[in-house]
Amino acid sequence: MLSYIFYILSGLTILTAIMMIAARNPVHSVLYLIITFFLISGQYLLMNAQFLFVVNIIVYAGAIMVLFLFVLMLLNLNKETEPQKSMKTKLAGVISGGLLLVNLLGALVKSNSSTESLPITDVGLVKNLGMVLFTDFVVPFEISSILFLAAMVGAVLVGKRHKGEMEAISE
Amino acid sequence: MPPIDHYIWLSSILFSIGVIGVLIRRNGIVLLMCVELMLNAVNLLFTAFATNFQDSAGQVFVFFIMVVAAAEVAVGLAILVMIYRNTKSVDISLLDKLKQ
Amino acid sequence: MVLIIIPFIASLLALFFKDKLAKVLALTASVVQLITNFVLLSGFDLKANAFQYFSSYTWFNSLGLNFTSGIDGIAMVMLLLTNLASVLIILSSWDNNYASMTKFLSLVLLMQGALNGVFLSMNGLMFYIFWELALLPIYFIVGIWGGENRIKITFKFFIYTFLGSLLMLLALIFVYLHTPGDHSFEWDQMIIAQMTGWESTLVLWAFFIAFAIKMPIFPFHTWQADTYSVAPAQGTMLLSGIMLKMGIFGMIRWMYPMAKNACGCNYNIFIILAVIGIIYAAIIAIKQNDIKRVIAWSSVSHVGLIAAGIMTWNKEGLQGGILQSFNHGINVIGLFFIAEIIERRLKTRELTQMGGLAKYSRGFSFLFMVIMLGSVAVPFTNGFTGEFLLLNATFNYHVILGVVSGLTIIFCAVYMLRVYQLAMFGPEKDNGIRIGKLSWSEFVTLGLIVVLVLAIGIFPNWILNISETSVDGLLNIMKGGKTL
Amino acid sequence: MKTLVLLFISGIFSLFGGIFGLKKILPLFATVALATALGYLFYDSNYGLENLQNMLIFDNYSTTFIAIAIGSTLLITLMSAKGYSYNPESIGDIIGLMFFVLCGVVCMVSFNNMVMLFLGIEIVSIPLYVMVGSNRNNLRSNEAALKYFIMGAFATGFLLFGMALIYGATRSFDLDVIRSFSATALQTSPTYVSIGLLFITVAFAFKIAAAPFHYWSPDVYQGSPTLVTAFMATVVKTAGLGAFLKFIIYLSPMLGSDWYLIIAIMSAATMLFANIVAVMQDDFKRMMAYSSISHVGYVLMALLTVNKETQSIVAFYLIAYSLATIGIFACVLLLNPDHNKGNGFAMFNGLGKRSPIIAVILTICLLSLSGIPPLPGFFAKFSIFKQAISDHLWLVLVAICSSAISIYYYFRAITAMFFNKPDETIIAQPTDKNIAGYVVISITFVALLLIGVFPQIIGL
Amino acid sequence: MGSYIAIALFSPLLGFTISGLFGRFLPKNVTGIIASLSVFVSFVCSIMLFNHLHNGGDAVKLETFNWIAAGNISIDFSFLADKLSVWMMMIITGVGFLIHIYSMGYMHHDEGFYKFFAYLNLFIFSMLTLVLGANYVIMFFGWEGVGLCSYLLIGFWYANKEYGYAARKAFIMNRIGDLGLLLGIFMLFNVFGTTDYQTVFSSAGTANSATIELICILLFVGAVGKSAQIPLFTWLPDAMAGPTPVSALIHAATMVTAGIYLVARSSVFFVSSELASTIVLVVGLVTAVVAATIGLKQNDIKKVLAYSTVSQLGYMFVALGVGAYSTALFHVTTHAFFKALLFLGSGSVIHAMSGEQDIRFMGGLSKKLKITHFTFLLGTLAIAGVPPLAGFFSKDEILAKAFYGNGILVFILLAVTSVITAVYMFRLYFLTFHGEFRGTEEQKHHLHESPSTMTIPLIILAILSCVGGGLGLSSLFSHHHFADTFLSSVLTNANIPHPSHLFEIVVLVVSVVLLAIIILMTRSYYTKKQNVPTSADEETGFGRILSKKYYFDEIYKTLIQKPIEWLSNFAHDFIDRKFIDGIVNISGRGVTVCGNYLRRVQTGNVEFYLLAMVVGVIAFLIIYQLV
Repeated sequence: MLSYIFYILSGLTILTAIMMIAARNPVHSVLYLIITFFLISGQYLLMNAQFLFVVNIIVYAGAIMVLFLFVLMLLNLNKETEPQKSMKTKLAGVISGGLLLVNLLGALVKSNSSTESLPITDVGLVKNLGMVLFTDFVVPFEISSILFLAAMVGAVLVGKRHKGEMEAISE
Repeated sequence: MPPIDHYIWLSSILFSIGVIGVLIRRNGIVLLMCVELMLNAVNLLFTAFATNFQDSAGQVFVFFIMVVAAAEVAVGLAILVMIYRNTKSVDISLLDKLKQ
Repeated sequence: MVLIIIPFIASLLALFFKDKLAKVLALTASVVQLITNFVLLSGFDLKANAFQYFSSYTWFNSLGLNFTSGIDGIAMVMLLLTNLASVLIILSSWDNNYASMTKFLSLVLLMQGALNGVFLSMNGLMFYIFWELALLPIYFIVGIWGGENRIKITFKFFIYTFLGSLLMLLALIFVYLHTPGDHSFEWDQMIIAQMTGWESTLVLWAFFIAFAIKMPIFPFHTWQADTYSVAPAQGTMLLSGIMLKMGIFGMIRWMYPMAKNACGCNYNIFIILAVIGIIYAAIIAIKQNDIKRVIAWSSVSHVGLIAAGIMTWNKEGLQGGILQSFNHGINVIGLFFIAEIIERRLKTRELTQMGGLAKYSRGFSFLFMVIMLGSVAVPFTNGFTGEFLLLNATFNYHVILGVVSGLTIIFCAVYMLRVYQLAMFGPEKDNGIRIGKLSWSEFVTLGLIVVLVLAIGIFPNWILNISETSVDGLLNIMKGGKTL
Repeated sequence: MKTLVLLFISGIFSLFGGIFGLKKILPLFATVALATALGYLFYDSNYGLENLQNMLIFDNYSTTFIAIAIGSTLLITLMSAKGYSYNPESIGDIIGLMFFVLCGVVCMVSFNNMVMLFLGIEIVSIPLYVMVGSNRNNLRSNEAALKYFIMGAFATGFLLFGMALIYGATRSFDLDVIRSFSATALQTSPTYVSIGLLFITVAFAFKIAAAPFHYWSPDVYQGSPTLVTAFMATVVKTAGLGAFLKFIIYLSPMLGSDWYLIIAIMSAATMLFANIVAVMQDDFKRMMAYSSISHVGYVLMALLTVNKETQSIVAFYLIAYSLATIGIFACVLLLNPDHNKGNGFAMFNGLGKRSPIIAVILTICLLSLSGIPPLPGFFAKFSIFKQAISDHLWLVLVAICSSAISIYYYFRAITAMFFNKPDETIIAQPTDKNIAGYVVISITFVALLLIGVFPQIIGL
Repeated sequence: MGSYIAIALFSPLLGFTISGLFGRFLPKNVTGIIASLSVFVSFVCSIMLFNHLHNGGDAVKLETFNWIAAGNISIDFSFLADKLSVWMMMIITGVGFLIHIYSMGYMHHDEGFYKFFAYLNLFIFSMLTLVLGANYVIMFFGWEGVGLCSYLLIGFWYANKEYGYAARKAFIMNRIGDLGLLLGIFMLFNVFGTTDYQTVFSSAGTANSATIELICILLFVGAVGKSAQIPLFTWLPDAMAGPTPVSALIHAATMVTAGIYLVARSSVFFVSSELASTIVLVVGLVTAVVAATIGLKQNDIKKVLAYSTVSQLGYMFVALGVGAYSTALFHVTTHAFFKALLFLGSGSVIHAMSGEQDIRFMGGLSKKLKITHFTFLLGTLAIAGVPPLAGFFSKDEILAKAFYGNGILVFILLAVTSVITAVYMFRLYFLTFHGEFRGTEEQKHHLHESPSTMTIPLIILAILSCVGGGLGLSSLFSHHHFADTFLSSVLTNANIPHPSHLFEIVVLVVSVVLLAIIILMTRSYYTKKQNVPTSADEETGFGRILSKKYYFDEIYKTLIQKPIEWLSNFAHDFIDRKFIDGIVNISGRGVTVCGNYLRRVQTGNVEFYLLAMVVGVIAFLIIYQLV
């Protein structure tokens, strides 16, 4: 039963992912990606990774994607006619990606894979994850604060307007 | 529940789609989105392994990936905005001033 | 040790002086150096088959790099040449007024130090370091004070020789890895490295190419004529007088003992290349119009003979090669200085622009004549002594090779006499420029060279005795290897 | 750990300093802070191991690399007094970011867990994206930032995929566990591990700019402000190589011959490609980018043989390389402080006459990079050759050829300095007295000569 | 006695040093006298040595020091005065001294006076080294030394380009021969381990004959170069560019006979080498004939004499070839007398004619130059072989030896050559001294007899040419052949039967008759009928070939000189520049071209970078799966 849900979800995920990269309008891409993320969240739920399910929806589908959408709108890029790459480049891209996939799958399938289905566990519950995060992984957790601080400062540094720029734009 | 292999397949496919997206799109923002898709594929894989091993560490890692992704997106979008302000475009194909 | 340090210090000091003082300082330093060398020679036991004045200091242990120095007879001859030639070269620059003369002299002294280091080294890595170090000053000397087209030519020269050096480095490391026990770069350890014939052959070729480029042996010579002709006179003298001997020395000291297990058949190839070079360069020299180019090609030819001689692996050849290295150094410095003297006055090196120079400078024409004859290897001059031994060795090695390389004495006469004739003889040119009197530095330099040319021509044993015991020792080492 | 904290606090202080108008003294402060950190590091290292929950392990190894990174940063900061003229407002932010990068470096070279590796890489990368683009008005800087960012993010994807696969095979992120797991893991799921390793290698290769993942590097080096270029070329390379080497040392039981083959190919390709392309560059900074790529190729050679000496060889190489590179960039900065004159080779024309001190020091640095004895660059290269020659003769031959090629472009600058006449139109003249800059180049000069003549003083 | 050798050697060397270094500060006469005296001292020494040997003394050896020692090679700088050396010494110093005296007059107006004497002294020194050297290497010292002096003296008037070329040609052709000699010496080292005459000759029997043949041939190559035999003879006529005393001393009396000396010195080897001896014979014969015929059509007074020299040297080689070594040396001696005389005479003529050398513009000089005329006539008669002058005896002896030693053909050819010699000599004589004066008026006024410094040597040499035959009177006249007896102990002559008296008489009569006819014919042709030879370009038929010297120079030019020059240019411009350097440059350029190509890979386009990255990953994946 759960397997069927998995396959349906998988099919939809792949489909929306493809739609995402194929859509001409960036806004459509964003929307497809949001759907993809929701579907992936479904996968998390399926694996009983509740914490991740929630975080994924909040952080990714919610915060990050909204940010994307916001920037797109801000920059007025929601046009239908985004300049497209030439067919040749696209083909090269698709072929490369396809080859990557084939190679990857080829390599991974060779392994003596188990056909056992995934166990149902409750490691993904918030309580369990919290335990691990604040005991074993407290060092990286703390250190990621540096990352955030740096990202914040960086975003401000790059993003804020300043005098010279104003002049450049007014010209 | 499907076996772990299928999860690997799924995330490989998603990863590859992300890669293809990076390769065929010109819009910087969309490119960033494709990278996010790749990261999500990885997240999925981690979660699947974590579930398979009944080990929370994998899921914690996913958490960190999300953290990093958020930070990255913040910086990335800031850079894109900066570029846009200077060139009125986020088309990466136009960025070829640095070459010899 | 002292031999290396004096020029380095002097080189540094020279930077802080004004031109005139720097000249005095440089000359003093080089003379002191020469005297030191003679002092060493006087304390040198000619009969002992050992490295004397041996000293060893740890330098960079983990790499096997030690500051190990020692002098045997062969090195002693080379050191004498280096220090003698340095005096001559610095003296010859007395009348030059290059821009930033101090730097120039400083580089020359630096070069002298490095060259001494090359000849003193008993550690493979140290040898390589000094070898490379010697390359730098000359690069700058040629590049900064050189003539037309210098940039391209120095580039080529540098890259060419550098590639050769890297091959040598490779060979040194390779030998190092085969030294017994805890690997070592010390010479005495390296010569007993255990290698199969095939490995030895590899090492041999790597060394050969490195040294062949330096000397240069056909067909690795193409950097040479250009570099010689574009370099300032003192640069050319350094290059041809001393630097080239590094290759010869390298062959004798490093290449042979290290690669003694290599098949002797390789030497046939080397000798054939050397002999081709003799004739090839000589033929080319016949039609050159630039006086420095003629000398450059003659140098290729002569060095080919030296190489052929020392690669025959008999005592006559080795002794002849060492002797002739010394002689060639002296002669070629003289010749290039003569070219420089002519150029100073005539502002040209084209033979077609010269003529009738003999008329106004008898002293000069006499000195030129003797040095030229030394190069042509007329008996009573030093050139003959070396060529006699070398040709004999080559002839004994293989009759045809001997005959072919013997042609050099004909060709050499052809092109050297052509130079002399076109420059000194014939009607005067109408340009009103005369050689006139030589300045004292020019006269002393050439005079010293002429004295040496004649002295060694008559008493070659003086030098042969220095290196004899060491050559015997070397031949003994070689006997340990496969038959050649 | 204390170093990490010290760096982090210094970073935050810099941020506040920037806000509260202490911009003038910030470089000085940074210098002092770094010096303290460095001093403390040496002082602290005597106390031996420090293990943070198996996440970070500070030992001799990490101390060495952290010291190199902090030392390099110290020199870069020292010369930076005039270096931020392109964006004087954000000086606090930039210096703060630099400290954060150093934090990342600390994580990278002392990681004992893949989470830390990942976080370290990201902490290094994300501020760098910003630093590269910190010259906001300069389109080149912008472009460099975007390129670096996109490719960096892309590479992160591969890194994570690789980590996921490793995790899938070994069930752990802890390197000790992974290592002990290797034997059985290799039997059950060999391809997970090898593909995973491959992907992580690719990510590392991207970070250290090894062919064929080096493409970003020339563009980014060229476009970045000179200070940042110097920073990337030294500190970030040190971090990347340090982490990579640690990774290899830890996982060497898992690494099959195929993996080494790939590294060898990568090394050869890097050396050849970088050196050959560098020959044709007209922009000096771009050339330096290729030069630094080529040096990565040499270091990769050292990584092929993991034994007790590898660490010191790589460290020595990095010291030699960093010193020379910083010296060169310091000279460039002295010559062209405003970034407005272009960085063509023409700026060196006749430098030997105009400013002999800079010319001589620059020459020494270039000579060291090209591996001319007796400068540290030679000993560094030499020890790598010595190590690699017995197993990978062909690679050493390639290295030798590429070394010879490298002479061409290093000496092009030397030639321009000493042999060419000054070009009247594009004279780059050290305009004002930048004492700090001269101090830096003097330090590099003295250090290079000292290490060259007495290589043992480094004590590796 | 060794000190005599030292003095004999040292004295000209001292003379050279004095006149070379201080000559320009000394008055000309002083320089000349010092130089001449130094040779005279040597001459006295050689007389002492001669006396010593003649009285049955042993060969004198002077050991000085070890010149070079390396491995198997050890060469002493030592000298040996045996009978052969002393014989040569006498000629060298004797004739040399006379020529020094003569030069004082001849060169009096030349600004390079002191230099000239320095060179002459150096030459004497080298020549003495050559003949006195106790081993082949020391001989080689002298051998090259005389070549060098010859070069210096031919190019003495260096301002003239042609003279310079002539000098160079001489040196280089000599060097070709020297190479042969040098190789021969190496062979000797190889076989005997030494080149000391005494050791080598005493162990000559131990070597195998093929080796000896080869050594002989190589030595002979050296002799060919020095003694101007075919094919290396063309330098000698050109060498007439030097001042006339030089031609007399070097290119007639002494240096060119070094080749004879060398072969004679190695007679031990040559006697046992059939092939080598035959080669010597043939080369000598051909040279004798060819040079004589060329002499018929030359118009330059010195060139005629030069070809005559070549021809006479050919004669000597014939003698050597048949194994009559002492006969050859006998001819060397007489030839030295009369050829020196002729050259000096011609010098006197040239002196009088203010440098004119073309006999077409002379004539009738007998009236003004009495002494010169008379002595020259004697010389001509001597060389033509008029009995009882010196030339007759030596030539007659060669003819006889050839007849008995080698048969009729050689004899006939030699006889014909002898006739031709007489023809061109008398042609020269009559054109120069008889008939009408054909030069310019100015020259006519200027004609005068030379100073006594020049005429006295002429007279002395004339006397010697007359009585020189006494050194080797044929058996018809005397039973005591001085040269033969004196030299036979050092030369290994082949066993050739003594000529019968009948043969001698026939030769004597025939030659007298023939010579008389020749004299009359040439006299009537050139003096009575006033025929003047045309210039070379106007000649036709065989005459043209002769006056163009069988086109030897042209052949050498096309066959050797041009190809080498072409090769030189080709090697430099093509092989070196294009090919070898081309390869070097291509590998250099290859890098830049690759660089240029690869540089384009770096497009600056980030899409491409991304693609390349993925391709890299794929490539590694594939490698992974393949390995």
